Amino acid sequence: MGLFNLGRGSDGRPPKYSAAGLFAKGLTGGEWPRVWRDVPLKKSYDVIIIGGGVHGLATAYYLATNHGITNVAVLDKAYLGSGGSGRNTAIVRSNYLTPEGVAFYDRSLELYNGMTEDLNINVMFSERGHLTLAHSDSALRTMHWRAEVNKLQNIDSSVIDPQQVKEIVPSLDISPDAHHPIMGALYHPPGGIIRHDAVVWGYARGADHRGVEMHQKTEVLDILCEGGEGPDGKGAGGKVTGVRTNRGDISAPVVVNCTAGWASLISDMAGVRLPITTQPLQAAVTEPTKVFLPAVVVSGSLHVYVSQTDRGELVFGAAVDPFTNYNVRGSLDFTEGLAGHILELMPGVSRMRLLRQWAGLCDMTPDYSPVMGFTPVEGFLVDVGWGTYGFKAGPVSGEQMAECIATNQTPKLIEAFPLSRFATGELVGEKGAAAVGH
Amino acid sequence: MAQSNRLPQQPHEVIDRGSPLNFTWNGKNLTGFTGDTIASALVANGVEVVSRSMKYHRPRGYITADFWDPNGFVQVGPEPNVRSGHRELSSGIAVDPQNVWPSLDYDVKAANGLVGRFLSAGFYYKTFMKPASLWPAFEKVLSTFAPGGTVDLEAPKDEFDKRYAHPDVLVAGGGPAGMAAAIAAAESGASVMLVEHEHRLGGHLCWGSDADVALAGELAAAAEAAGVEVLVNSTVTGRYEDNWIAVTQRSHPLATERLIKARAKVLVVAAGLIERPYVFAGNDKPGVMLSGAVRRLVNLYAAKPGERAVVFSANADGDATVADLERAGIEVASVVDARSGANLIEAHGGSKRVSSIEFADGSKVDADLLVVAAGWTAPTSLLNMAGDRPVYDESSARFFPQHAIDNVLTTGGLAGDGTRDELVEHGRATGRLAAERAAAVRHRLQAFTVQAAPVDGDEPAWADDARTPLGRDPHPALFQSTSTGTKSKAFVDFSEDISNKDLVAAAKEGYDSVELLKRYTTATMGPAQGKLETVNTVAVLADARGETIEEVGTTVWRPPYAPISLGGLAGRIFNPHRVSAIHEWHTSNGMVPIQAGAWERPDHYGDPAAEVRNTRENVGIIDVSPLGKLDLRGPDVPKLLNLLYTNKWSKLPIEGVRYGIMCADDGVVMDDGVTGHLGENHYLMTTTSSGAARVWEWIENWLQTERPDWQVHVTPVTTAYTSINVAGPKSRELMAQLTDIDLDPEAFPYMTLRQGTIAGIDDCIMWRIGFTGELSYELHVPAGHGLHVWETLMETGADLGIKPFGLEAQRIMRLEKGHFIVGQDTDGLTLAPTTGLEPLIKLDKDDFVGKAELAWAMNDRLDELPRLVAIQTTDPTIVPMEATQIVRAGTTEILGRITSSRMSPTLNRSVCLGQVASAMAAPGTELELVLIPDGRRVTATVMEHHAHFDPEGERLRA
Amino acid sequence: MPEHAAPAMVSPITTSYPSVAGSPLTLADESTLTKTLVRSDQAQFGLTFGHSRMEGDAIVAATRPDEWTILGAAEAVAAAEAAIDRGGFTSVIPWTHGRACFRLSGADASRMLEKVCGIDWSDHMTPDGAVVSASVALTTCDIIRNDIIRNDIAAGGAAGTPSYLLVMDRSFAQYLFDALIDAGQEFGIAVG
Amino acid sequence: MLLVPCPYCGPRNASDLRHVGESHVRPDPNTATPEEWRTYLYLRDNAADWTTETWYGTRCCRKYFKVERNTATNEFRNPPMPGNKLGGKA
Repeated sequence: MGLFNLGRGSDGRPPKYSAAGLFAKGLTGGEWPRVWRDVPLKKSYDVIIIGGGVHGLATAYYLATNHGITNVAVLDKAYLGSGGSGRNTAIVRSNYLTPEGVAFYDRSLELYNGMTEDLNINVMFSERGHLTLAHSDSALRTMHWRAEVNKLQNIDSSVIDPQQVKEIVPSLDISPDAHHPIMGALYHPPGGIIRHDAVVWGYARGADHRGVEMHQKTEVLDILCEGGEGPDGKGAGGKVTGVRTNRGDISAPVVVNCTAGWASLISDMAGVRLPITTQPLQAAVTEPTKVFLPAVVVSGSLHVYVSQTDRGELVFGAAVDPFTNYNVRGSLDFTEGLAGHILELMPGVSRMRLLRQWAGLCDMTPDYSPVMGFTPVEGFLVDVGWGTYGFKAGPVSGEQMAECIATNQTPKLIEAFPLSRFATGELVGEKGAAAVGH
Repeated sequence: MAQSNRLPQQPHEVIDRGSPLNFTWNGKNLTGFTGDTIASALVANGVEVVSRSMKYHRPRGYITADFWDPNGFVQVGPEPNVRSGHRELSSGIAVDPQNVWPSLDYDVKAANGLVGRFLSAGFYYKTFMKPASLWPAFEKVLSTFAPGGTVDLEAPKDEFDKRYAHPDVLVAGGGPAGMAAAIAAAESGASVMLVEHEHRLGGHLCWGSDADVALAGELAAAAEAAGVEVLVNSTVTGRYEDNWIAVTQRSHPLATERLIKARAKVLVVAAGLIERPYVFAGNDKPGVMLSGAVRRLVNLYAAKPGERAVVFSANADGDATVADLERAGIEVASVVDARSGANLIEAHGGSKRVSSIEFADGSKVDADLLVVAAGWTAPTSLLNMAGDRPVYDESSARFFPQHAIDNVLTTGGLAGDGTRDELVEHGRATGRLAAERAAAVRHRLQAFTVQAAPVDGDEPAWADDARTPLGRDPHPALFQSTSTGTKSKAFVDFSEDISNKDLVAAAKEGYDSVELLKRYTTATMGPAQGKLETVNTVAVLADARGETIEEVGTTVWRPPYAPISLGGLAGRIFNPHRVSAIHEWHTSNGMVPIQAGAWERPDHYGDPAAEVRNTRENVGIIDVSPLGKLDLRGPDVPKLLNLLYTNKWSKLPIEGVRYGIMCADDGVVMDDGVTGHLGENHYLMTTTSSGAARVWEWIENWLQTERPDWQVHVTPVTTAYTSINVAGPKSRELMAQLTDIDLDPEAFPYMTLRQGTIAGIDDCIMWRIGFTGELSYELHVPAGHGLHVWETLMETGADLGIKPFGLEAQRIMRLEKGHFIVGQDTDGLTLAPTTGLEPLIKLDKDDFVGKAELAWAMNDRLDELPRLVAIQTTDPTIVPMEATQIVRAGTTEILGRITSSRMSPTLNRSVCLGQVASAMAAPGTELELVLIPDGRRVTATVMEHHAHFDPEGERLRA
Repeated sequence: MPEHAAPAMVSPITTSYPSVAGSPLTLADESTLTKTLVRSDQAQFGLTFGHSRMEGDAIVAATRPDEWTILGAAEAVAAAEAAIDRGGFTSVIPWTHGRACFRLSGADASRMLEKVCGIDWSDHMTPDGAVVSASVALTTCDIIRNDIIRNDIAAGGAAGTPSYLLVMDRSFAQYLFDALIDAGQEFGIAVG
Repeated sequence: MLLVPCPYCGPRNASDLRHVGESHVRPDPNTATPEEWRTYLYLRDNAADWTTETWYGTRCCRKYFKVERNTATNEFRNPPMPGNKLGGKA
């Protein structure tokens, strides 16, 4: 039994969150029930999802809500949201370069928009606008390219001039003699930031209400297969039978790899090789000040992006580290480069202080696009290779993976992202003009 | 009355009463002394409330009165979030409270205090949800609660600086142990950097007994004498891989902040201990202070923290505080000894100040000052960053390091407890050990480093740690009092306004691991980053879960140890900047510059169209020095060219020039350019300007890793030569006046080169190529003479109507000729054959980079790939902006895009290059374009040749 | 064809800074020195990578594992070239115009370098004669420690004064010169 | 800042070098199957363990060299760091 399995009604459904509820609890000093239950691990499930981040939890949530598949366990080796979901800079947008990318992320944005009501938890989606600055003719050309592809799919996205940039973000230095002059920007009003932990907890709570089990501190040590060409029946031609964890073996006909950072290692357990290298993406946050930065600002060529939370902290991110590794300690070089670039864009913030830095692991693929769906091992599915944009894609990935599992067919929205494309050489076009765009 | 709370002279005060300083607080004029911190000056002036808390806007006074004080954040002029407990007072500064509205004394948002019971931790996740449309409004309101000061975006940037350092031993912390370690290490021959967070060496000795203060002085002097580099008011903010140490120096004469990046052979962590607040009802009321705060204020600054004190003591520091108060003439109403089981229940009082203290035995004592000495937190950040996970020790009620780390040693309070002498002795032993180990590392580094002085003797053995460990004094485990039934909150995190009840409630909701609890409640996320809050948070969670602190475990301390300003991190910003030998001339002749990578070069000189016309009619010259140039020497150069380019090179004769296209092994176009055969085993390769560095590394990679047996020397000569393109029908006439090289078309045909003297300069290279489509000579002259040749060309060409032209004119002319630019007309997926250069791809070569993919593509799926084609709009006056999308007529289905477009001054119509689906690539195909920005749709046609102008190339062959 | 007189080569350093006699730290532009690059699979000048010495009046530095740079007056360099072993696979490349060259001299020279370069400039790690390639203010330089042996105030002080030759791509020279002057203010740097 | 044990220069800050990537073998383009070729192009072991990889001395020796690095701890071996004592990673 868990520590505090309190406050549930006979239907097992806890009360909804609401201001009224808060008020009542405030008066009575009553307690809220557990956000998700703490139940014993079973011996078998219909679906096992490896990775308790936004992707894994969303997949579980939509399996339960859209397809009625509830005998599902989400396993995480640490705590829910301990990976990329809790380490990203919580930026969401849909202004990608390729039609397939745009359609995909636009659906994600749509789900984020309705999330607070769907999940009955305030995920604090702040649709504040997203600016990608251009410091050169060629960058500006790429911005136009993105804007035009976006417009053709009714995405609110356009290129604006330096003066318009200044009107939206007064703290930016638009003087033409700057080292990296701002020559314009791709403006995407629907982009914004969101409380990433709330998204994790919301999906976990929603999935829990429908019977899905969340198991933290449950590490997958091996994936059990049979019939495959590789050792222990792993690899192409085989099928998955379950997983081995630090808490024992669990059987399941379907195992989904929703991890980031360890994606290629987990897939290796099933004998499936992935076109992935793992590199840390660093982030940092300053001390809070009164709010002055109204939009999300990205500079691709300077490899920096920044937004200001409602608490007044500036949140920064950059490009992935220049070499593969699994180390999530921040580096000093990152904060130095970051500060230098930020001060070139906003000289006024030199007196703000960096409070904390951290890193998350990103699984980079050759074409800056994910790997989703079926693998050569029957019953083993992947939702991996999310590079630096996994959080943005969480909801739609969950929805599509759930459909993929439930219908045993690849949904249209993710047709562009199969593992097989790396064997046929038909890479996704995001590689076409791969600038960092967060 | 000025400085109403300034005590009479204290024996070891650090203020200079002879040098008063004026400053303003909240608009009022006040006076302090040199040596005061802002905090001590405010306290000396009777200021009790310095800030309002974040959520409930409760009035707050000093609790630690040092760098970490959660209540001591103030605005100083343009600078937000100044730590008033640390920042020294300076003359004329304007100090203001933060997070108050409309005023410190009357704060409207304090109303939150009344509804506080409804603002449980994480409340905002549970409300403001309906209607969703209103969230933006809620958000605006919430954001006005943002704590912290105001950024003055207009204020001029301060001076910041950086330096590297390579000390043998770097000591973090200048208390007794740290100083002793630094001295011993230096005396053992190590180069030592000693970094002290406070304004003076000594640590807790500074506000201690006569003997303490005396020892601090002796050690400081000894450190000086031993040649230790001492940095005060500086903080070791991070320990990164391979002992890469970040030190923030706030005491540099020329820089507000300076970041020192030190590669220390051994790091000694002597950070001391941080006094831990005690969690009990009303523990945030002004007048509740930790013993360290009181001792600093009284002993260092002679500032009176209150009139009538109650001291809650669990250790010697608490006891010493009693003595200090009595000496200073402050009434001590009661001393409560936690060691004998006594306990606090609640600090009562009005909103502005504590008035009475209630104890577990039910007794109550009136007081306006409650001194709390409840124990210590070990600031193990630097050890965490080095990979250690400190462990909790029940009997001492604090964490201690767990693992020994080879090059990170610990001493002082972090390592254990002891008398002054024991601490100093442990410090000395640590310093000696550090020096020994540093010597071994230094020996190895020197032996491994190619340019280092030869190192003699064997490497010193790695010294074992034979230090006598410090003891661990028992200490009562005081984390939270049993404040049951009390009305006022017991705060765990002051800066985040988180009470123990908030934490318990969150844990019961399932946020019951330290990390989840932190994220859900934001406890420990504030400016002190958990230095005051973490252990108490863990303790409250442990209680709630019925587990021990050890079982719950602590969280990872992340860098930096203390916040660093963005300016300090940026330091002096370097932006390498490249110019050609002719740069000065361009600037003084009306250049409109363009930044191309690191290069600054002329985009044009006023009228690019005129520059085009003049070049097509007379003669023009352009400075193309940024063009990448690689000198290739050796017998195997032809093999190399055959490998890197898709076409064949074996038969290129001496004085021949050939164009080539380079792919990566995935068949994607990487770079292009012409290469000339200068002489036996000697070639000059040109690359795109932006690709120069990449291609050089690329070639070295193939030579060093894949073809190590080939004999080729590659030398980057991009700026060894000034490159000038002389183009136009009159270029031959012009060159004839500058060189005796035979320019007759028969003698010097298209796509050949000559070497000789130009304008009196020897060793010039001259080749006939035509990126612009005109008869043109590309000159490569020794850079030191580039300006001379350019100026001679301009003089000599005057009567031929010579004019310089810039990048823009060149871009127009190359587009008129249909030459593509790698990276603009091609992208990260463009396979070589789709650029219209299929004839240049020789699949019958044994091997070349990209061959496999290109062979498969050309055999199987060429018709699935987009093609690069020349495009002309039906309406010649329309210039579709680059990136204009090409769609299936009447739909939004994207079939391609315009990659280059210009109005052609030569043809008086717009000309384009674009990528289109192969199905649309046939000459004559009509395309539909969606114009930028208005989305208007117009038609265009795919042309037969890439060249819009002179497709047969008669002009350039002239 | 009219005769064109060949002028002397021009240095990339065109801005002028006041020259202060006897300042503790000096930066001198020596870009017009003659330079020759030797690439070879043979041992040359008896110098291994990372080391340098005087060959007559020319400085010979092993700037890469298979690369040597000769610097000095034209005659001195010509003389030194005579000592090149042209056996094996050896290329001798004119390098005068491709590279700019500064001399940084003075007691504080190493502390100055600490501000712009991450190499350990202590005497035991970078002794006189040491050669190292590294990033200086984000520009790649070959740095040759070449202490002043003659007593020469103009060049920055007395015999034994630490002195470094910075050799870099010509196109970066003006930027780097300005950056060094700026970073050297705290040591009272002046143009030598 | 990682200290990379360059076999030519000695230990150097990682910022003076470029990480080229996990070492792998280029198949013969004339005999390789598409699958073999694309394995060479795209697939890497990406182990969280000791890995043999290539670095390039961009700002020092301009040599490509192989080292073994543990991608989980960022320790180097072969060539050894001047004493793994320098690392002190855990």
